[in-house]
Amino acid sequence: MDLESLLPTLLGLAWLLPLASFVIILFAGPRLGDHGKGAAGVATAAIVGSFVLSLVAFVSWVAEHPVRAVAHGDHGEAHASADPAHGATGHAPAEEHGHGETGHAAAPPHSSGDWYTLYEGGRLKLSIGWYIDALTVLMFVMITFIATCIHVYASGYMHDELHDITDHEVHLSDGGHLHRPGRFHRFFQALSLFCFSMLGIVIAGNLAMVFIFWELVGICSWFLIGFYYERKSASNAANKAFIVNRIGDFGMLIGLMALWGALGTLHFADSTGADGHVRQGLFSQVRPPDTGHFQRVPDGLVKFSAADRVAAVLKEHADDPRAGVEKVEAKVEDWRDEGYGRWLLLIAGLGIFCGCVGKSAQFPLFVWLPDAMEGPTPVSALVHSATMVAAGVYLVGRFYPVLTPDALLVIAYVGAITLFISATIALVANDIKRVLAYSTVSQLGYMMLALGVGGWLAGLFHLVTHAFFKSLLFLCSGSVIHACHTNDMRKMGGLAKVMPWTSGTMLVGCLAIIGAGVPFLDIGLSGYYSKDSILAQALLFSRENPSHSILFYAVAGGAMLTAFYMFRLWFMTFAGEPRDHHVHEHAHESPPVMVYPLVALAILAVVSGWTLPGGFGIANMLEQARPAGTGETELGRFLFSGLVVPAEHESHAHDIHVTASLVAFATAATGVLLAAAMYVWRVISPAAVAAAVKPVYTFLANRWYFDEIYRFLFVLPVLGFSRLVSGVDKGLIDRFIEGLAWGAKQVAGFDAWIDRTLIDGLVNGTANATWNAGYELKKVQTGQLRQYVMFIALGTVAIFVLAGLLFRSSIAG
Amino acid sequence: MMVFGVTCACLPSAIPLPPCLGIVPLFGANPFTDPIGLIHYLIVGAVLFTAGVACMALKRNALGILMGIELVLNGANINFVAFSSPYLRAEGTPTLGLDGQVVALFVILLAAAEAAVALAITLNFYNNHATVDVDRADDLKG
Amino acid sequence: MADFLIGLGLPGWIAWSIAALVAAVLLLNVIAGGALVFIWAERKIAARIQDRLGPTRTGGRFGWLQSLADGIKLLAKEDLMPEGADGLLFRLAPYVSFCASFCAFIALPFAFDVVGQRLNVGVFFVVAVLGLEVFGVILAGYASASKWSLFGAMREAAQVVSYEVPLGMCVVVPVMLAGTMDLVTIGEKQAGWMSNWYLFHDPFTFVIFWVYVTCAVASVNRAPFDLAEAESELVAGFHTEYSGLRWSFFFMAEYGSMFLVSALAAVLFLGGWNGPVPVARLLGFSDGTGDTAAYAVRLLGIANLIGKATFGVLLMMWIRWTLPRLRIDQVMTTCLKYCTPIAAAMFAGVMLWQLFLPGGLVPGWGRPAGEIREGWLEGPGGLSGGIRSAADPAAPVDLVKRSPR
Amino acid sequence: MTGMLDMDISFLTHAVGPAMAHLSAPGLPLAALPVAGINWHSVLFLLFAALACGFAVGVVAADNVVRMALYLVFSLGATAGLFFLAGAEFIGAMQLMIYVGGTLVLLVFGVMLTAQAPLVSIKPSASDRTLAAVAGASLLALLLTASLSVDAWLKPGSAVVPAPSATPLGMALVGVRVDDPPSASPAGGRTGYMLPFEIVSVHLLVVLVGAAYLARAKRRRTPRALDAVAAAMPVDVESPVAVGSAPVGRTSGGSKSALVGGGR
Repeated sequence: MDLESLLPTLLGLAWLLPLASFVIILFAGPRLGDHGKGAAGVATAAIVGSFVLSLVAFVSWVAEHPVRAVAHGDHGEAHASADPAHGATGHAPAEEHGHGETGHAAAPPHSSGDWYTLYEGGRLKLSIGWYIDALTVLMFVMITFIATCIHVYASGYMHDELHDITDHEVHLSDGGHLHRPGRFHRFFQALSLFCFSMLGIVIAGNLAMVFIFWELVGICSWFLIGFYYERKSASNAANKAFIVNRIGDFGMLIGLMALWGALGTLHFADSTGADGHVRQGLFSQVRPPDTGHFQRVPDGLVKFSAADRVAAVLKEHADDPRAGVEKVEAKVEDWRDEGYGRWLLLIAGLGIFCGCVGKSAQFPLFVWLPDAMEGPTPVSALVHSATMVAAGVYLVGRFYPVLTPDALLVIAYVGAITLFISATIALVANDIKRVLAYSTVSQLGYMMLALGVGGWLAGLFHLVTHAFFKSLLFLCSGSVIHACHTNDMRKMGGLAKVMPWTSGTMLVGCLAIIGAGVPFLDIGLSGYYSKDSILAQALLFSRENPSHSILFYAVAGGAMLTAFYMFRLWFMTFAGEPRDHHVHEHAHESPPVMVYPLVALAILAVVSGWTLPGGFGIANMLEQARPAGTGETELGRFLFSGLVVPAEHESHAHDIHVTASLVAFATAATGVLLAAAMYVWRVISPAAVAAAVKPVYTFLANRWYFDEIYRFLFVLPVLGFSRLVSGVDKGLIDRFIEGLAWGAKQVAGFDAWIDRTLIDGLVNGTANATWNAGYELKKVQTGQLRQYVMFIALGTVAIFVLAGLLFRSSIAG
Repeated sequence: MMVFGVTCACLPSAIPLPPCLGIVPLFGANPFTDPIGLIHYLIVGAVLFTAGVACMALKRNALGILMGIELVLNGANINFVAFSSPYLRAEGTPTLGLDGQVVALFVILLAAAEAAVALAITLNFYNNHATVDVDRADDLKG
Repeated sequence: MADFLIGLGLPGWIAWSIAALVAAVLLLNVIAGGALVFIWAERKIAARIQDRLGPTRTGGRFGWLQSLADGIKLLAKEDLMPEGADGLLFRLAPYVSFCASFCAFIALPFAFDVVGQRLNVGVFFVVAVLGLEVFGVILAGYASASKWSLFGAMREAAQVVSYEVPLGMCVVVPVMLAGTMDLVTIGEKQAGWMSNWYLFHDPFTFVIFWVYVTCAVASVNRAPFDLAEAESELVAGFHTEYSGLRWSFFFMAEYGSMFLVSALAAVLFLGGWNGPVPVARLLGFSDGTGDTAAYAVRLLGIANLIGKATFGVLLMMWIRWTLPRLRIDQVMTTCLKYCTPIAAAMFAGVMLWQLFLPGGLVPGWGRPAGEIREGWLEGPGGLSGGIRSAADPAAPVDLVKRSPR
Repeated sequence: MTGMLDMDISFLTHAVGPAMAHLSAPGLPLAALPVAGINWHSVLFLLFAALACGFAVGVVAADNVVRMALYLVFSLGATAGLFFLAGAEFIGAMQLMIYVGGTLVLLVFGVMLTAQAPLVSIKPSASDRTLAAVAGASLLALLLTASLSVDAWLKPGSAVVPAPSATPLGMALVGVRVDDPPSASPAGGRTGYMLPFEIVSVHLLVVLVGAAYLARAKRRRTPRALDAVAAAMPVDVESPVAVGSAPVGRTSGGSKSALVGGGR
């Protein structure tokens, strides 16, 4: 059993371990140790286990597919670095150079298959399966490592929850604070579930499975944000996050349905059924290997949108359906040229991107992330910096081959907008976690922009590095908060002396995020390398498409802003005089269990960007996973006809590379100096600047009024409409029904009256009449025998007299 | 007039005689010599019957009523016998023949039976109520 | 009698009425004379039975005028009426009683055709009239306003009424034998030798004769059955309050009915006016021929009848002074439990006898009793054809066919 | 007042007339009698009719129960006479024997037993009298007008009195209609009376048993009932005729006669 076939099992196990821990904590949570203390142990053990498994998988993958330097520098041609990969069930990519430029013809080495088939009907197949390539392995290692650090950190951070807590932020109606028992085990229960679902997204073999875990992740973020659900703000934030994500998922569903309906499959890779029938995955349908992975509208989409033509043809051949089908197949090529199916492909791409917008907090749907800071800090660190928000970028990266150039441009612009907005808001934010949240949003904007401008490697590389230093920053802020018991930076200051480890690691984080490095020697922290590649790709793109050069300037400006607010944060927190003495005395260095993860992450934040002399580095490993056919320059032929999506390797050209790093260095330096001037040397007083650009300051302070806008655009109309509807309901329908009821009552009343007077009257009347008559007649019976005789006599006389009178004639005769 | 004289005499003067009985001429001058016809018997029968009914209607004594019944029955018997005897009719007119007499016979027999039972009842009534005053026996009134 | 008078030129209806009067007076004397003789006889027999002499001084050797003396005494006595008595009824009672017994003599044949009125329903008439005597008794008892007399009357009435039933049954037997209720016919049927008397017709009739005697004694309130006058308890019974002439009427009524009952027995069972030996027939007289012979035969018949009747009366007197008095329940028992059943049985016996032995035990010994039947039985057409067609109902229906002598 | 006596005489005349004629010739038609002479049949009829009606009215008029009983006896006796005059001799005898001799005796018994002092004569009120009179008069009027209105009945009778015989009646009772043989009458003769005769006999038996049972001697439940009644009797009772010493226990106003029961 060679290592290759072990991959799915290894990663499968790594994926399921957190689920096991979740189930254990769910059922035996409170009983694990006193007050559930053991839950942390179980969860940490599980995540460490899956981290080890991921490392084993990583080593086996590297052994299988040695990572060699990719033409990092100038030479333009790509050389097939991947020797023929044969996945356990993968198919040997036929290597042939079809298409014009030397596209990277060979499909990336990957392994895919299904563990369990939920449903198989006709072409449709729903199954739990995997799609493992270099990216998956790397993501597994990254996620499990960070999760481990956070589990360790959290077991220290959350010890308050071990015993009864009086929650000061919850004000009961009687004025007191909420007293509640601790919920230590529940935190780790939700955390384990989250890790399980995050790993599920990464390992998923088809979009349906991705969607399932997509939702699961949403639920876990809801649990974790709403951990202190008694606090009004926490529960609102949780709901807000979940709802906004759901809005994004709405778009994603549309995309899914488009793909599912037209192509009939959601699997990424091809799979051979039991009967040997090869079922084409999404990638091979959109970029058929036989045409050199050149992106075209797949047959399914064409036939789907040209349904009327298909019907016409079939009708013609009603008598011979088989002939009809062949005719249709023949006609597909013509229909594709006529442009059938292009819109559908675009919609599918953008649909899936909507999901990512929601999940990764891009431009319209980023409002939930800053509020998500209500959750405990470890949550913010893991979920809302490294993993969940990265899922969106990962999905765009995974789904990259299907995205058309037009879609990519849209993605780029969305990224740019997000980048700019969140950076500006971060400038004026005073809550330490809010600043970090906005920085996360802007960094995600960077990644989206990178992917949008064709920088597949740049975007994903920045994803990985950002994960490390952003989680580091969050954990540092967590320990600061833990020490100062407040989030407000204005109360902090001069904590460096009190918390050396935290301030040091935080400084490393800050340097990493601003991309500190020596331009020419090409030496710097991880941020430098990833941010630099993004800048390069953006520069190349703006050169290729001058009309879209705004994207490059956005990136540059963003970099400068990032540098400024990061160091503003650092200086306000650690440098200068302590603003609040009370906080200052109270501050103390965090316990070791919290500091060790910080150090670990700091190391990684520095190291992750480097590429070892043998070519082993994250960048090169990612290159192995580049989807087939995406290495070349693509030309937009649909909406934006003049669009050119430059191949990424061109961005490695020396001139672009150098200019990009110079620009990066300059912007970073200016940002830092500006921050120092304002907060360390106090040359410029931030208050004065704020006063000077008062309207802009308040505009930014209110977070671009996005919350108000959304409230105004969506919440109020809905509330208004619902109030209208309830009004209508109350006023109209209720009134109508009450009217009906009243009418019925009146009718019933009248009916009852009739019944009483008329019918009862009649009946009783006759009864009484009969009784009275009987009573009167009774008197005739006097009991006197003599009178009876008298009556008899008189009776006979009367009868005879009558007879005599009446029948006079007959008697006389 | 003699015949009716008799009937008039019999009726207590208190009872006003209906004037309609002006049928005297029908009977010829001397009833003594003329043969008796059916009508005479009918009249006697009627008188007896009426006396019977009057007695039943008048007497408060149970036995008086029984006597009234006897009179009524006899009135009927006279009519039966009268209609059955060939001598009271003109020659050859069809009569009841023996039937009348047989019926009269049965009436007499059954009257005996009836009287027996009636007296038994009366005696019982007397023993229970110590009186035969019929008016007192009005328990069965309405 | 009437023809004789008509012959004298009297108008028909006067003749009829005179004849009727004569007959009535004759019968009245029979009763009165009888009463006298029997009163005296009673006194003498009672004395003789009680071993004493009886009246001897009044009127001659054997005190035969004693009854005359009694009569004069009674006439002289004041007719009292008790204070609470019901005047009308009190006075009327004796006469009702006397009329009843006297009325019965109408139908009694003393000799062939010597009878007050030959009634077709003679026997029935006599029994009916006997029934009327009860009224007299009841009225007397009731009218004399005394508890004892009322009791006496009640007892006597009950006794007479109840004994009427067996009496009627006994009487029916000779009627059945004779086939008719006409006493004269019955008498005729027993003409001839003594053996022809119904008494000896068959054993049943013999037994029924004695039942008849018992009932007769009871219905006349004599001897063992004379509860009404039981001295020890009810003084003189219903006629306690009576005195004088009224009492004598009661007395005459009693003796009259005794004589009547005995005479009836004689006619029905002992051949009436036919002596034990058919002397007239033997001497060649036939009652239908000349007047004087008819008279002689009739006189013999009358003598025969009166002799038998007297014997009956004397028998009763004899019984009276020998048998003790019965209690009222014993009286009733003998009536209902003995007389009636025996009478019924004998009646059935006689009927069967007639059916099986019409000619009598020894054919030809006696004249067959059943040969005389009304005409309609043997007439043409069997049972039903005898009667002349009803077409002319006026034609007299001669229902009685003279039997060949 | 010798009603009974008259009755007897009637038989004599009745018997004398036809009987004498009978002696000479069977069934002398009365019509043949000399017209000038008194028609005894009519005379007797008038006598008996007068007696019957008179005593019938007497019964109605009398208040004293005993008197009523007596008048009834005489009235029914007269009726028996009428039957004899109408030629129904057997019926007349039966009337005398059963009706007068039996039923009325029974009735008189009833009178005797119940006619204690207070109950003897209960005078009906004047209103009752008038009411009865009215009813009687109207009934009488009705009957008379009805009977007079039929001409056939008005014709005088043929007054032929054949020697009546009870045999046809006896035969009829046994079921053989000798008087109206089937061959003669158009309607095929009249039926005999066998069945009714038997039924009546059974009926009489049943009545006998019933009456005996009804009148069985029961222990007197209310010994002193009479006193209570006596006390409570309505006032309108005529001065009570001290009829014998009623078992009321009052000192008997009874016989003062010293007549000792006759030596008989």
